[in-house]
Amino acid sequence: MHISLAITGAGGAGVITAGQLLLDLLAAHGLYGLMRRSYGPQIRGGEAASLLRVADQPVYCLDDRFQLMIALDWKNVDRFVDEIPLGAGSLLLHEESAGPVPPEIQREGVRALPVPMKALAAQEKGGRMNSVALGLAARLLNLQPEQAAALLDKRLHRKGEEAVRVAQANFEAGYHWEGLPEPVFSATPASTPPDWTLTGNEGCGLGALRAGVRFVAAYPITPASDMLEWLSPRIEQLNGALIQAEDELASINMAIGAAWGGVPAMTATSGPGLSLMLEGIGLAVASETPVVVVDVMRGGPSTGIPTKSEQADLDQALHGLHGDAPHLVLGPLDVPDCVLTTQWAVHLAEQLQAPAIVLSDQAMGQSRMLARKPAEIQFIGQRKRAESPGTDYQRYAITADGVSPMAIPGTPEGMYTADGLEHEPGGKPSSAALDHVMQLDKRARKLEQHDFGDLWAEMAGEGELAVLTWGSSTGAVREACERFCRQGGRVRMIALRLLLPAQTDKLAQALAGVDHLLVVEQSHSRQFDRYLRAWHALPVQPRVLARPGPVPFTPGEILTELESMS
Amino acid sequence: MHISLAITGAGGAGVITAGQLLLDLLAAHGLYGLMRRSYGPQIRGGEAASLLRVADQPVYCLDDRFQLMIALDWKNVDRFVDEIPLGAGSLLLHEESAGPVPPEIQREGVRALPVPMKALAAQEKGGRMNSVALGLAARLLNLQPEQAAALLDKRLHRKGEEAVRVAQANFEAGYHWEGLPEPVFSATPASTPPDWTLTGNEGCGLGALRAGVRFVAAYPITPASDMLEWLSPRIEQLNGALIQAEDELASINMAIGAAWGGVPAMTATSGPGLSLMLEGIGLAVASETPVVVVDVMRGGPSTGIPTKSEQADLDQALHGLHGDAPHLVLGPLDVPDCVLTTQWAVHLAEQLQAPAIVLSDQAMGQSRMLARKPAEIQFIGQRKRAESPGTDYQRYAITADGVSPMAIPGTPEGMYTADGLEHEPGGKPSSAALDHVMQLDKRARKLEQHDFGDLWAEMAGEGELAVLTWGSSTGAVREACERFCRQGGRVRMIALRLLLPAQTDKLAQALAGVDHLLVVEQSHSRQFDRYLRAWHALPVQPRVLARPGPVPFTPGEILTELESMS
Amino acid sequence: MSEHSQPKAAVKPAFYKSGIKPVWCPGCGHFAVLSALTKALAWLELPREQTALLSGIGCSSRIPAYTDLYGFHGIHGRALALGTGLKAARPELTVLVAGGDGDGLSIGGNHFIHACRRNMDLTYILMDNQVYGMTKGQASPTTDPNWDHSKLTPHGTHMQPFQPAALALAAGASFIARGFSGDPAGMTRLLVEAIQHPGFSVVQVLSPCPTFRPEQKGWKHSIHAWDWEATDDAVEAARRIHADDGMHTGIIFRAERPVWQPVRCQQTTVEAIEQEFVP
Amino acid sequence: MSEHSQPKAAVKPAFYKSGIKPVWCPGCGHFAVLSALTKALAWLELPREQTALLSGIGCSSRIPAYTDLYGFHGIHGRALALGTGLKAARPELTVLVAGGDGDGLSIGGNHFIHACRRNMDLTYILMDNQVYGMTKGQASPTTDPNWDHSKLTPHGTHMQPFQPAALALAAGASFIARGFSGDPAGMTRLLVEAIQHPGFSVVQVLSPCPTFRPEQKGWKHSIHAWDWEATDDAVEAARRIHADDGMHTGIIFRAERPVWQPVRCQQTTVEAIEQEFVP
Ligand SMILES: Cc1ncc(C[n+]2csc(CCOP(=O)(O)OP(=O)(O)O)c2C)c(N)n1
Ligand SMILES: Cc1ncc(C[n+]2csc(CCOP(=O)(O)OP(=O)(O)O)c2C)c(N)n1
Ligand code: SF4
Ligand code: SF4
Ligand SMILES: [Mg+2]
Ligand SMILES: [Mg+2]
Repeated sequence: MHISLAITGAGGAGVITAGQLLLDLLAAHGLYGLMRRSYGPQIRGGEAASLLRVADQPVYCLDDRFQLMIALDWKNVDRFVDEIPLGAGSLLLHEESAGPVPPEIQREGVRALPVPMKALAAQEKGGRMNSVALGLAARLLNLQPEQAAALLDKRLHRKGEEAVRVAQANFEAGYHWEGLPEPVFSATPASTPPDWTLTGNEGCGLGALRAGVRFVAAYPITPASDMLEWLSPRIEQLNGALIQAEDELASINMAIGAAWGGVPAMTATSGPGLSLMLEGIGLAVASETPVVVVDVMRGGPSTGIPTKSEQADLDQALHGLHGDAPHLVLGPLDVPDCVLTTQWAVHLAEQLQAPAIVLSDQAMGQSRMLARKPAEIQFIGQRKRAESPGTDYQRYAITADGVSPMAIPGTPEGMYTADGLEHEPGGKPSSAALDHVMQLDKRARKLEQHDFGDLWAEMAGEGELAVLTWGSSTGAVREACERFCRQGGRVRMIALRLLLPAQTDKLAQALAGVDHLLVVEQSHSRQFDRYLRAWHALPVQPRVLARPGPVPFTPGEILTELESMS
Repeated sequence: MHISLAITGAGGAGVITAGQLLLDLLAAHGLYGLMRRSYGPQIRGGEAASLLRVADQPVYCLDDRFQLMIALDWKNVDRFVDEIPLGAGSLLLHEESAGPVPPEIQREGVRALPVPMKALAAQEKGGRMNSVALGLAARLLNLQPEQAAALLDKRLHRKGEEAVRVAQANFEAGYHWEGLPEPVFSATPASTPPDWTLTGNEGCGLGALRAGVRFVAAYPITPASDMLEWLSPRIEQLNGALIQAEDELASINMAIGAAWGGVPAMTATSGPGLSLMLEGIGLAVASETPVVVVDVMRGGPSTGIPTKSEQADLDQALHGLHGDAPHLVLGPLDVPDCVLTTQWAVHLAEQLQAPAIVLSDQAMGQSRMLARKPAEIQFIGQRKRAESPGTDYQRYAITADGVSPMAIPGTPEGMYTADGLEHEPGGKPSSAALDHVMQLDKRARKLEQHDFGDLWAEMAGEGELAVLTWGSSTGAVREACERFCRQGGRVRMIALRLLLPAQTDKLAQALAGVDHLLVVEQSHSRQFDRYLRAWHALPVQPRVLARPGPVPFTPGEILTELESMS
Repeated sequence: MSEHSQPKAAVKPAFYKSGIKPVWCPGCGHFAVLSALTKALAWLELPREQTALLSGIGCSSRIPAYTDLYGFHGIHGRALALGTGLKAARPELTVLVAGGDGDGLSIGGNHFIHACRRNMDLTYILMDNQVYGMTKGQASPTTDPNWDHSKLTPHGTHMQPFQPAALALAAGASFIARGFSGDPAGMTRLLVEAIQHPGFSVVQVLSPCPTFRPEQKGWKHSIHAWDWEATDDAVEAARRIHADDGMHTGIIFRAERPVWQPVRCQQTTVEAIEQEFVP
Repeated sequence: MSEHSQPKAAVKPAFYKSGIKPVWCPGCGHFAVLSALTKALAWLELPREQTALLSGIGCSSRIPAYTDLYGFHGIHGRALALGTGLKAARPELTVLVAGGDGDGLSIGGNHFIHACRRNMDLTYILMDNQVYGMTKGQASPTTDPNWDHSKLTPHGTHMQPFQPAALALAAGASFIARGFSGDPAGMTRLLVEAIQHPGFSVVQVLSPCPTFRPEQKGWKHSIHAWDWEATDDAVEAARRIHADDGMHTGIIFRAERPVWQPVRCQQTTVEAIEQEFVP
């Protein structure tokens, strides 16, 4: 049971607020939901859209079609055509006074219904169309108006009583507008209703805090800034600190400085910033300093499309460092998984004294989801420390597991100099071939030999047909596989959470017996496919469904691929 | 006919000068030679070694063993043990007063011969051991003392007559020292003697000038600085300019600014600098500005081993950019090939309006070779310009070959704004999915569809056994294959000069029928092997001979692999 | 110099504008900078194709596409490096560089001081709104230490803001001025003088961001022109900048300093250079 | 303050030295900086394990390994960022940062000015030899415009050198001094005062590079101490720096300015924060 709807409007029309309120309202009804925000390039006043999906169970992706669209105006609405596919039977409510439905929007079989939203809003002084739209949506989704009244009171409280009253009246006007057809959805609360609402960016922030990150240095960049803005006021109350650095070169080096000082540290950025951090990440590799970099990917290359999503920084995260520089690369699979994956990344970085790059993206980072609270996992950064080093202490000692106890400044007798130059076990610079090989070996070994357990991938289903994916494409793949199974098909889904070190054997085992393989990724140059070829041994030549952003994959198109392959 | 010798000594002992003079002397005898320099970490006064190979035909790599070593002292000589393998029959001349041969150096069957070099030098006031060593070497290589006298006069001229006389007398004292055994080499001039002497760094510089580069911006870094120092006084006399920038971020952006202004432009750096340039290179991709970046690789990761060689920036050069960012990656195969490959890179960058990364390394860049003059090739940067753009000019027009005519500032009516943001054909920023895909397609297409002719690889030999390599490992591979064939073996050698865009079909064709494949590369994490897997379809699972720097591959060890595989 | 604000009849400012509609918010100060710039270009009658405008990333840095010049919208913080390369390679072009306080003084701070030191004949327009507009309102290096409206620095930055003029002076710029987007005529005059000045000219333009710094609407009341002439004495300039409240407009410093441009000549050929390789 | 140059009996400077032999050339000024630093540490009796010394890349930046402190030899130009992160995370440590004129003012120029502005309690030792030693002798931002011994700039740079003190002052540093490695006692005094100063202290040390700038051996004749006390007046400091020949030693500027350190407290728990996610 699910339905998709979009609310669009010019800047200032408040469609994002309406969407968020609708999500709150769903939660109050024990329903699940996902809301993706879509913007134009303007900083303020540009057109915007709330893209929502409502269901009686968790939803991780948008659907193939939208059953309902509410257009507050037609301002640049063509920009959203790609992102809001309407189809036969879709209902399109549009502001009466804004003129006829533009041809780009009109589709075969779409039921267009002009609504006097402006006039309804104007019944109240200071009334706003977005509250009317919320009322229309609530009615069509069969939601309780009383819940809405309470919610508006809660959310608009700080704007004053009058504002609340006007919004409630506008809502009612929409809700009770007599021109509305029958509801298009009937709300049955989920048996285990959502108990959390979060965005992926908040999820990464929380995961970091859960794992013990108490230092963040970063430079603002879309779409990572809101993770930082979420973290800043919170981390400082946990006795931590967030520094707004002068640039990303400073950010990563500040984080390394803090981490070297013993405090689990993180930075967050997007592609252009990651590019600037690579030299610093290499220093973390060579000096064996744990640090976590969250890259909330956006459209590339270069400045690209800052407000839109893509999975095309994979190449860089995997292979962007100069020299032989083993490190960790992880990717959360959906909004709530941002918590787990980031927490795990911090944990691993600390344990393995290596940098970890976490690849989130705009679609995940800036989507809000109603979800179950992510399980508490006991991943607290536990660095192997040299507590009482002694005079023969060797910071880069060659150990069996490759991890060498680290003396934290303040530890008596542990003084040593961390170095990005190649060094012998004591840390003294060395250009001898043997020292080089020993250190290269140990830095590779500590990652390769570590047992990463079961978290390396999410797996479901069985059969000789398999789908491999990663990151935010997982949502659509997961749903496609579910549909395929409901149709009687058999398919294995494997979504990689840990990309480096590559879990070659585990993946080979997971793919044993597979004779048809589909790879799904959101990049133009097939980066994930190339990663699989380079680091893994696939049993068969895969079919590759690769597409750049910003339009997300839908379950339907993946289902079509699956059908055609079986 | 070839021989290898090393001259080692503490700082100031002048072993590099001695090696260079010896190379000059070889040239005067119509012989070929290669000289690799090896240093310790000190800026001045550290130990050093001249590693030479002498032959009657061009030599591109050092040999398996050194037949002769002249040690002026034992200062830190253990640092060179790895790099100067002695063996049975090797002759070791060492300064008498420096004490016995240290155990690290002594090998089974090495003939050690103490020589009073210091005393011989002291026969002249201001005498120097390195001239004595040169005399010893000349005698043992059967070179003419008269030629040496003339050469010393030429090279030391500016130091005054007395200096020349002293050096000549020291040389004679060494040459005629009665304790010397029979010569170990007999010098027969090559039928086509060398007519050039150059280093790889000079070669890259020259290749750039040949191709029309008239702007360079760079920041000093070992081992690229001497390329820049070679270029600076020369480019300015060609009406060009070299700017020492404040850092590598500035270097790459200055080069892009100049190139956008219509002047073919370049920068040169090493790993840490390349890391800092990646964001800029991405801008060149998105704005379609040609620019060439030469990376003279050194030991990594991070600051690594600045004075030593490695082939481990391959990953970064191939995949270090964020987003989908198609670009060119090339690697010269040996010292003289630096001229051709850099020239070609500039040519391609200009023709395809894309950035090109040229991967040289310390071993190639700082080795001096006696060679034949590299052929003149008519690769002069020819950019497709919009000469008379007209009012409907579209800078990023979608064309069949993906290349859009570029209006250079100064061209009337051609005004447009270059952009790193995604854009529509006119250059106006756009976040529409269609514009994004069209521009991503065109930028990929212009590289993929270009016909790169035969230069993409050097190939030799035939058979079902093949060796695949790239860059400076080619020298040793080439010689190993030659030896293998002389032994009656059959082997195909393929050394890739063009790495991106990957010439997948051509390589598949070159490997048709191969049933055993050896991959040779100087990196710890098998970067080249992974590149081959990711971008190519190899007919068989290769055996991989991968080793980090700084010790170079020798023909013998590759030969052993070949033998074991056939 | 007041005639500068009036373009000559021959060329109209609109001649320098492209048809592209700015993404800027209503009331953004950057509109006035664009308009003053085109007026200055018209006054100087600069040929469009001989003029280049390069920028970084930020709301301000969007300006090149709104002009009909050769434009380059580069990457964040590197506009001055782009401009330096262009000017070095093509000295005959008029090269203008523009960007915001974040672009120029935060991520781009190093290129800023080095451009001042190099003193090439470039004009740098620093569109200062004391905030990162494009990324939705974080503090910049010129932001008041107590401004606490950014979620990233919820208590304010507690750091002394940079005075761009002081940095430029210490780093060696030879022309330093401050304008206000609310005074288009004055700004046009400054831009004309800056472009005419041989050497590196810094024009800091106070350009309000009504979206994230609505209080900057008050700037129009606190702005005042300096009542003295530009000085060429660095110590005197330092004194004035120090005593200043950051709200004075006019030319602060103007000096004749050697203008840097790479030495070059046509004295050899590649063939002649190749002779050096003969052993 | 002359007693500063004599360490107290309790701790010997050698206590702060590691056994590692420097890679420096004979006669390099950096030896004296190392020695003065260890003297200053001994005078202050700083616990070794509570003191960190971070650096970038260059001959000068090799200094951490030669001390017996917690050291970090980072990457070129980013030492101040490393130090800032460490100090923010571990405020109780004494954090020293060292590097060369290339490291600190060329590639690291942005972090330098931002560290000055931030005014954390850090001490920055700028070992200035007016050349890139490690890469074998190129001009740095403090090199005389006419020095033409670098092959990279064979006619000299023709650019005005930065005055580190002027930049530091304009950017907001609260303690600015200049020392000379040929005057170890004076340098030790300066370092003691710099470390004691609360806030960002910049100590520019003129530290000759006999290998690439042999003429700097003459510095010992041109060096002279300032005959005035440190000022806390920025304009007066600017005047003095401007009138200076770059060869005066002593404390140039010392002022009380708010020392920045991130605001923090232990007021909540992760569990409490998680409550916010309940819809
Ligand atoms: C490397 C990099 N880091 C961060 C960003 C994100 N970013 C874009 S514009 C901007 C700041 C813009 O502020 P300013 O230069 O003052 O311009 P304004 O928008 O205020 O006019 C930032 C941080 C980016 N584009 N690239
Ligand atoms: C990113 C990067 N670029 C360039 C270099 C090469 N490099 C090493 S040290 C140095 C300059 C050192 O000069 P300075 O800081 O003045 O120190 P000095 O050697 O003179 O003491 C340079 C350019 C590098 N290591 N990393
Ligand atoms: S956010 Fe501010 S600076 Fe950006 S366009 Fe809007 S008003 Fe202008
Ligand atoms: S090169 Fe100069 S700075 Fe470097 S160690 Fe030698 S003398 Fe010192
Ligand atoms: Mg701004
Ligand atoms: Mg220096």
